[in-house]
Amino acid sequence: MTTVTWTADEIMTVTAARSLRDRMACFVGIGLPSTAANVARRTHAPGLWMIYESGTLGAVPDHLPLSIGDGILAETADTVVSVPEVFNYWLQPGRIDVGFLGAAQIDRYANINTTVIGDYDAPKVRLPGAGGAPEIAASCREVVVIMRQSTRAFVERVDFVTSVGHGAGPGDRERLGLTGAGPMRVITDLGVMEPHPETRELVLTGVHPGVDVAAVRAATGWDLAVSEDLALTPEPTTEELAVLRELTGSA
Amino acid sequence: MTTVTWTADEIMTVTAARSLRDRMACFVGIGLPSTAANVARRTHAPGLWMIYESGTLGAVPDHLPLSIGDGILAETADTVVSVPEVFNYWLQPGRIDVGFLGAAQIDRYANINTTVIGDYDAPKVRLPGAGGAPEIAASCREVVVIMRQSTRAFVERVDFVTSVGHGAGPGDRERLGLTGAGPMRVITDLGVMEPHPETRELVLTGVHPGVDVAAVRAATGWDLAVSEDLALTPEPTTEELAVLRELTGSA
Amino acid sequence: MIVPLDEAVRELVHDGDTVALEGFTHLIPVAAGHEIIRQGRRGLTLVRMTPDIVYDQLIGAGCAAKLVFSWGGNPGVGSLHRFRDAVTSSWPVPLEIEEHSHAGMANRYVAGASGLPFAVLRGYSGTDLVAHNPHIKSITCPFTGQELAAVPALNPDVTIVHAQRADTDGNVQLWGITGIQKEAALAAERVLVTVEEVVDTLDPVPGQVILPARVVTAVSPVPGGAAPSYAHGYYERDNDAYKAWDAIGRDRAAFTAWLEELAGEAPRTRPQPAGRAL
Amino acid sequence: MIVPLDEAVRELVHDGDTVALEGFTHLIPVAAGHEIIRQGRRGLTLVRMTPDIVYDQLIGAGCAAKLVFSWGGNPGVGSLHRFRDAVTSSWPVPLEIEEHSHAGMANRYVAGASGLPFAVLRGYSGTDLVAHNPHIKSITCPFTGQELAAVPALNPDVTIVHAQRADTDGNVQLWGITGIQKEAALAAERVLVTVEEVVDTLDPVPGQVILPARVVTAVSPVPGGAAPSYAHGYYERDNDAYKAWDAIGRDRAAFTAWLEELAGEAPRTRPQPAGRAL
Repeated sequence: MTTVTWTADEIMTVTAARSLRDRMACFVGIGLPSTAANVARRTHAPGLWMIYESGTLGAVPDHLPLSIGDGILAETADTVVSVPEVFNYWLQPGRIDVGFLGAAQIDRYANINTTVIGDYDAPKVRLPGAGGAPEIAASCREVVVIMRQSTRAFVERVDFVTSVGHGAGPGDRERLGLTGAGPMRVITDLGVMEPHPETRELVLTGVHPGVDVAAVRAATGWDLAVSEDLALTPEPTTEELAVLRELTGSA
Repeated sequence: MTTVTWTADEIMTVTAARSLRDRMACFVGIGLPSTAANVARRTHAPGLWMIYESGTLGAVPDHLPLSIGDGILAETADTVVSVPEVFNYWLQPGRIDVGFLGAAQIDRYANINTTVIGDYDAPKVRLPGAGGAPEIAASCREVVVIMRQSTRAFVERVDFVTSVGHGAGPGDRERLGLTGAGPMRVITDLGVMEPHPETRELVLTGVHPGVDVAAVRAATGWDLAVSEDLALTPEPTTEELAVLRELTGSA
Repeated sequence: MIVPLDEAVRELVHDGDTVALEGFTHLIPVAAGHEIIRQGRRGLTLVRMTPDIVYDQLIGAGCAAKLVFSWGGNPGVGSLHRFRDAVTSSWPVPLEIEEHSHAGMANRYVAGASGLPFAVLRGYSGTDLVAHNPHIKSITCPFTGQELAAVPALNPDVTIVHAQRADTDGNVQLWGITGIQKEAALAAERVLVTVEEVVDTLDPVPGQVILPARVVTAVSPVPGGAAPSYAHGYYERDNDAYKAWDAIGRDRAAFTAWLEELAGEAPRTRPQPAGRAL
Repeated sequence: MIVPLDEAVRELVHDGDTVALEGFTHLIPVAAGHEIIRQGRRGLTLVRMTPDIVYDQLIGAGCAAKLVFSWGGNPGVGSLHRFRDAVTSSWPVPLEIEEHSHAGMANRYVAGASGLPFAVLRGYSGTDLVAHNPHIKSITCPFTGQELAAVPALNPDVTIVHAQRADTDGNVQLWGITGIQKEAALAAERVLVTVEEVVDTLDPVPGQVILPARVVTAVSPVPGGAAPSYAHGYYERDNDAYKAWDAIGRDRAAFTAWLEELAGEAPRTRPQPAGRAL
């Protein structure tokens, strides 16, 4: 029996990949989401239909794209549409099953900040901004968030709501007219959080092997609730790791 | 010296063709407008840029298209765009110099009816309807109307305003937010009418050779004003007739 | 995904549905329209920017309760006599009409494809269409105060289009004049595409529109299925058929005979001889 | 129509103009941006969905008074340090910002291209963008009563894009990822297109976007003009240049040295060596 070793980032990416089911339509952001989606397509979800906001529909890149507008996406896509079309004809009507997002900050209700740390008019850190995220968070049937966990990133209330998660709790998405279900999983290097079905507050529902619940709570800026039914993330398989490392060039 | 003979329809078409200047962008309807535009392109306006509502931009058909969606248009166009694009990106912003329209009825203020003769809910004659005309009449920089003249067609007030000409007189187009100048020439088998600069009422400004002013007024359902400066339409040239007859197959 | 036309129509088109058959002069899904007649659908709300002879046939056959359109005629020939007869004499059944301009219809499909409840355009202003169509309203720009027209989204229960090719997965490719087909398909609940041929791989073609398989409900191979209209790269428009329709459509008895002949034809064998091959 | 880049920028880009340089990762008009820096334009309102290193350079050079955008970063690398420095420390000049989402920006261009004063979308709802941007309002659907977002049309004084080819008449052809270029060009008062090459005839290419000559003000041949981004079919993205920018942009002195070097370069000779040919 061989011992498989893996990093925290690797189990995060693999766990995110496993959130995708075969033949789903997935709106993919660059970075961790793109890596996870490409791992999924090469393992259990060969029919995953990836959409990048640059307008490539159904791309099957043979390497990890370097940006959301990489040439390999256009070359391998079922079709390439304009940016207005990808947002208006594909995202907005709710045709996309899952949106994959990253974040600089996320809060108790899975609201997402990618705009500023600190005050908007005198920011401590100026972040890139919204990009496609507000409408991905609004209109995809569900959203998966991938990000590393720390008290800096997991805060009671985000400094700026770039993309709405579950607002201030139950009924907020409906009140705001957001058609998708919002963030249904937040996957980090420590574990997995999901919104409580009633309170919509993020609850720790899974930890990765070797991670202590106390460590996850310590890396969270609010009093993180823990599911009674806490799962232990299955370890990455040899195949998943091989695929991931080939993609990222860390084999 | 040869005697050139021509029909009333031929001088109507040739006169309409002469309304187009070289390099104009022209929104072309099928039938008489298309024939006139194609005559112009083969005579004095080789750089005429013809747009058909099917989405072909800059088509240079080698024969008269049979419909606004004829294959020859797509094959020879600078580019083919979708129907929403031709209306939204090309017509609506006022990029088109001249719109060529036909009509079943036209009135004193050059309002156009292509919908019904008689009452809308119990029509005497049901016509094809609006098509692209209301927005062509609204948004082209100017409009040229081509139709045969008779008291049935030239009426005091159209039974149905499908496309607005000059409304009920001065200021109406501005009040309605119509960005183009509206119908600036109405060309018939008898002569040419243009809106009076102040009253906006159609005035007879030209007659074709051999046509009596009284005959034009008799073929008009209102008391048609006649310009003090009445022009006599120059006869079709041999070249114009040759081109027209080759196009229509009546050579 | 790849199913015979009669089966596709049986499953996807129901009595009372809102059905759009689109194709702007080019690629008109005529064979699918004939199959709807053959299967005797009733009470349809038929939608089409440019209803021409196949809509005249559907209306004459009594399939439609309502027509939503912007220009109805036999292009290059004249009027649609079955349409006129239905509007003015309720034969064979009354036909309610809702009419728009092309710009209005195109934007209604765009809104439908975009998941928006309405579209905004510079249109209709000053026309009598507004008074006769409750689906044309005005809206004020919240930035400039300008008044513009608003039309509601069009979301057919079924959109039917004809295309040159599909692959075996159901990805559809059409080119030449592509009209409003993409928006009409994306706006619909269900999408049926008849195609000239099913191929293994869709070689890219300049000017192509691709409808990805996931927005296509069924593909039916129907070579010649757009005749007497044309299929760019496959066959030309049969102008004689358009002219010949005038005499048939003009006369109730001649039309009824045409209808009986259509009913007697096998649904999937008929389309093949149609079209003048290139 | 076909003019050298320095002449085109001199004639078309004026101090205080609203200028959009578009290209979504692909075909970024970098050489044109450098020429604007070289000519010392000031007080520009720079517009771009995804400001990246060429915008960092324009901002660091002091060309911009305002930035209208939806995502600003060095893609795959990190932050734009000149942008951050301008926003947080007003160096070298203060920079006003107006930020949107991609969907909002895309629809602003669509409205601009369509001659409409505003666009409607499902967007921004519940976000803090609304409170910080007076150009996001709500609008009520006149048919359903639904609340939606409205954004004003974007109509730049000048839009600059880079394309693969133009013909001698000034018709422009681009393909691969075509992004927002068509709408950005159609929305503008003036349009400058830099191209890899000018050819006699534009052979059709699948997926092409054509900008007809009549919406193009000037075409400037600038081979390699999109580097370090890429030109589909011509050269690849120079990822090392993106990474190398991080160190330069991070440091005011290093940036100032870069700027001096740029100023010393001849405007039309520089672009050629850029880009890694395919």
